[in-house]
Amino acid sequence: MSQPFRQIHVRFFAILREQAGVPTLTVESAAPDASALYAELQQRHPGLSFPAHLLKVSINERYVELTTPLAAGDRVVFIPPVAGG
Amino acid sequence: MSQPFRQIHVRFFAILREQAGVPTLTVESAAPDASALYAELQQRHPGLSFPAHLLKVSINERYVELTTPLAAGDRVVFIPPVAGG
Amino acid sequence: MFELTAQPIDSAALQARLTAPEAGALTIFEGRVRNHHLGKPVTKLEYEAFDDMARLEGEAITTETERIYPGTKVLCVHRTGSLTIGEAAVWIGIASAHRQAGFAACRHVIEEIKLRLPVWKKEHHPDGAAEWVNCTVEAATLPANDELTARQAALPEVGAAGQAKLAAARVLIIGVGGLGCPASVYLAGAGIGHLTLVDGGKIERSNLQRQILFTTAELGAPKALAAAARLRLHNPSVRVTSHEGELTPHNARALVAGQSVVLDCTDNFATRFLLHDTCLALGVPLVSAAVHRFEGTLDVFRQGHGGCLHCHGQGRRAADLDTAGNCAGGPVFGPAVGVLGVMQAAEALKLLLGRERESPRQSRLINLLDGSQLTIAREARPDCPICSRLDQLQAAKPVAVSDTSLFLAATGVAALGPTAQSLYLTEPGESAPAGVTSASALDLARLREVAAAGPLVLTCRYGVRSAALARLLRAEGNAHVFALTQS
Amino acid sequence: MFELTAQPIDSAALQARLTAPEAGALTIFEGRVRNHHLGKPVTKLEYEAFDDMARLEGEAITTETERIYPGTKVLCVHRTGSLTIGEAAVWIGIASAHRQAGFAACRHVIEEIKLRLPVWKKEHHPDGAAEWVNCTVEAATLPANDELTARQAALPEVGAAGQAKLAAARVLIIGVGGLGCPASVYLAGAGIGHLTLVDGGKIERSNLQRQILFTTAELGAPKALAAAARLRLHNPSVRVTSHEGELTPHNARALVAGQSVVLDCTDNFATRFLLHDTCLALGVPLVSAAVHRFEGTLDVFRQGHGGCLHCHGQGRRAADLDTAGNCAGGPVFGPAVGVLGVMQAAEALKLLLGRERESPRQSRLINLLDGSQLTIAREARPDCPICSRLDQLQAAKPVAVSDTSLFLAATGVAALGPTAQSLYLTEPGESAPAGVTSASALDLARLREVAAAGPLVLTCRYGVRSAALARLLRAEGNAHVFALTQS
Repeated sequence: MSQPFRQIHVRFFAILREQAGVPTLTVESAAPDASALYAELQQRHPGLSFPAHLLKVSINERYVELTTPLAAGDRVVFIPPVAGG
Repeated sequence: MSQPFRQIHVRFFAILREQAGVPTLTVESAAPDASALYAELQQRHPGLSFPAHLLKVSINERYVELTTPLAAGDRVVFIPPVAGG
Repeated sequence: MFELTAQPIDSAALQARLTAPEAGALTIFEGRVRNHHLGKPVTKLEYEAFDDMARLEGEAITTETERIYPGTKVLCVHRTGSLTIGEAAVWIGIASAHRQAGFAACRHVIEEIKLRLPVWKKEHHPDGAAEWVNCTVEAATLPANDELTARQAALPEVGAAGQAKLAAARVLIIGVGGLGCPASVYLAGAGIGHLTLVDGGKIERSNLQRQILFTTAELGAPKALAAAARLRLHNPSVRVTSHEGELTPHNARALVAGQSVVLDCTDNFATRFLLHDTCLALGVPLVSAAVHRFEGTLDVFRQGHGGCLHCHGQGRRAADLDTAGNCAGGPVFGPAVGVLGVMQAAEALKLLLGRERESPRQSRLINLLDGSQLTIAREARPDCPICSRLDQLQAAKPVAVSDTSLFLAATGVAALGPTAQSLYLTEPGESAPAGVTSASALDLARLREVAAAGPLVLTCRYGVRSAALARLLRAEGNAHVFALTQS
Repeated sequence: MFELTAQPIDSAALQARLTAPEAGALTIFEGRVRNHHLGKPVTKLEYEAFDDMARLEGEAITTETERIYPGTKVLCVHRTGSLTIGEAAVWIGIASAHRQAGFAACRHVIEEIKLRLPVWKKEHHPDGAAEWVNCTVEAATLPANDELTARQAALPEVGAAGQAKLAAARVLIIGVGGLGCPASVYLAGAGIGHLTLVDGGKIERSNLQRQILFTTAELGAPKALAAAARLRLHNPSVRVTSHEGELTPHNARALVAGQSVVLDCTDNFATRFLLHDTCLALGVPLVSAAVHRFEGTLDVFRQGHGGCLHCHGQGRRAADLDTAGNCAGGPVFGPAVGVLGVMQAAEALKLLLGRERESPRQSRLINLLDGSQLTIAREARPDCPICSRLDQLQAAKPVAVSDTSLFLAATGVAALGPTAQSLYLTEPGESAPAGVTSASALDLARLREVAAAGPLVLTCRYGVRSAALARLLRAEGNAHVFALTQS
């Protein structure tokens, strides 16, 4: 069940941006879901050490599961623990 | 156990003032406690119809029981249900 | 309404926007930058937001709050950028007719903001060091073995392994009323990973007698939503999903699939039958309770473990039962639903911990008036038209009807047929509910006559007399006399 | 700080006075004049204050609030005179390090103001009529048959007469923990007239597993106070008094006297014995529960109705029991305290409704792990040193000691004496609690030896083995072997 490669837009905030060294990037990825995508990104950006199990994820500005399937053109944001207020 | 007559200063607020027709009065009373005093006052001021069981009472600016004994010179206030705020 | 701003927050201007002649209460919360955090001095804070999503999520929070607390008007502003000590980072204002809803709504907004708003803060210390709060400072202090559940995890029957099972579990609760309120709060306290609450109702004043998650501040709010908010405040590490609507043949399979345990906290037979059959088909354990006045029944149904709901008292149709024996809207003793609801939580926890042993094979009848508990074996009938033919049930397609009795008929239940009669038995001086055909429990001659004429269903106030008379009439050769029970 | 003013309230100026670099939260409540009240249009309000006393009382409220919520700074201003629609009548501001204390303190101030501040308001209507609010308007609308309790009052066993009995009742609850939380919320829902909560503890995170009245927002708050606030919100027509402190020999009689029913929701024997003896002496019915892990006991003690706490297992001393069998701080299954607490509410309601029948003569043992309930007759012993000599108990003066066992000794309990031995029975693989002398339950030879040597008290994890072995050893002629139970 290998996925075709498609463009995914990734954005980082806060500690993730500092660890990745970039605020945004567009990747060609066959990752089926956000969880797999984060693992891929950690390969490319070894500084990205924030533990995956503490992350939430949004796709197209909605909180979703880490296992929600990705589609071409999705805007994905990995969300470290928030601190509003 | 009859009490001597002594001066008691009485003050009314809100609906009690309107029913009694006066804001303050000083009475010579042998009433042993505030409960008996209120009954006496109802004799003198028939307009004072507010039911005793809904009242609280303060003596010398402290909330007390209706059965707290009265002493000469006490400042007694009958307090209808309050509505601060 | 929610706003994100890079400008200093002007409290007076915001307050002026909330002025309304019908509002008797204005409740305001301001979160300010303070000069210390977790014991360290702080010189300034930088707030970074995921703008687009923060606006969407903030608006979702304020809109949801106005729905949970009817009559409130909510305004919330969150600051971004660099803030010095004493500056406001977040401002929440609630205009409401009464103070109760104002306080509750204000607290709801700030708790949800803290949990959901994609905003991060970077803390600067006097030595020039800086760190992302919540990413490092507070994440590091997130309790792995949460103190909240420590007294439960200390039970040898639970332990760290059991606690991990609970944290990984998903529990579905159908109905957040007299049973669902106590059941869900004890499950939240136990540290269940994910609770899903399903209820289409709104909070009424007459609910407060026994629905302990709610207060006068939430009157009119959707039950599922208000309950979820309270449970999150009770144990923030539990994920709570609310579904504002009823269980229907359309959504039943989707809701039940993937759950570790399901709780039946409903008050009508149509939903009860639908839920039972769906759980049976999908192999998800079901903890079912029902209460009539001072009495309740408790059952754990599991595929292959003891009898199912249809093994005994066969041929019952939800529509008939709901006419004759449904207690929705009727008199009820608060502690009776309370005890049964807490017991449902206990049974769910036992199932998740692998500690249920014999409970699936028994019905428990609990009477809060005389303090008795009766345990009745619930063996599987080898010829049960439902659980002995699971393949049929599993193959059944969800049907587009709201009457579950049709759903059941479609899956193979032998209905009693149109000639069946239903009688409510009364004792001297007792009257039957309106619209129900009744007979004196003492008039055995008439009962024998009716039973001889065809299928007969008996019911009564506590279900004891009807069961006894049905047994008697069957023993006399009337094979088709049944007594209704509530589970 | 509290102020009374005839000038318009300037919110911005007041907020500025609360600015502090260490305060991370500012919580504000403003009560404003609205254009309607109880369905009638309002044109203006006149506030009249008993100035001297209002200042004293207001200052008392703000000072008390700062004591209850350490680290809060409280400012409250109340307006007097004639106010138009939209004007602020009361302003409360709380500066605090954390939001939880801010919300709790703010709500506490406004509730106390409403209850205690000698201020009256006169409402003016468009037709020129005016009336004193609370003196006439609200006093007259106090619901006689409140919709909140309608589903309970509809029970034939309750009815309007029963509901009136509940509204006239006073219930004292000692301990607002795992038992007191569910017990009190079902009593509030049932419409008890006056609840008094006694607890000297503060809310800890590990309480939330089972103490369902509290949330993470109240961590650190005094339990009695936080529970009272929640119950008032749940049913505002119930009067709730909180007593932040423990039951002691000094205050026991004053607290128990005049109560209709008392609930023992404590977690230690010293308090349990003191409460039992005080209730017995004063003739007030006591509903007592105790929980150990998955199991609990439920007892209703009434002067002259069945056995008292001392009729069986005589000579037990609270100090010994608290060493050997006290479960305070130990592992506990949340639903176990939940079920027992709700059952206490049920028994209290039955007592108040005259429906208790046989329950006073029985102990109920409820096991949430195996789902069993055991009922044990609790007959009065004619030679009981306590309940057969009530005159002594009634004549006993409260003593100035904190150790209840001394109090009990002073009122005539025959203590076992200094030679008594205490043994905790263990099964293979099980270890005894630290500091307790233990013996293997299987080592009958050793147990016989110890029993022969003098008085012996046995205890064990669930109390079953110790009871069985005590019976056995007594049957063998060792008259002074006793088993400890928790009630």
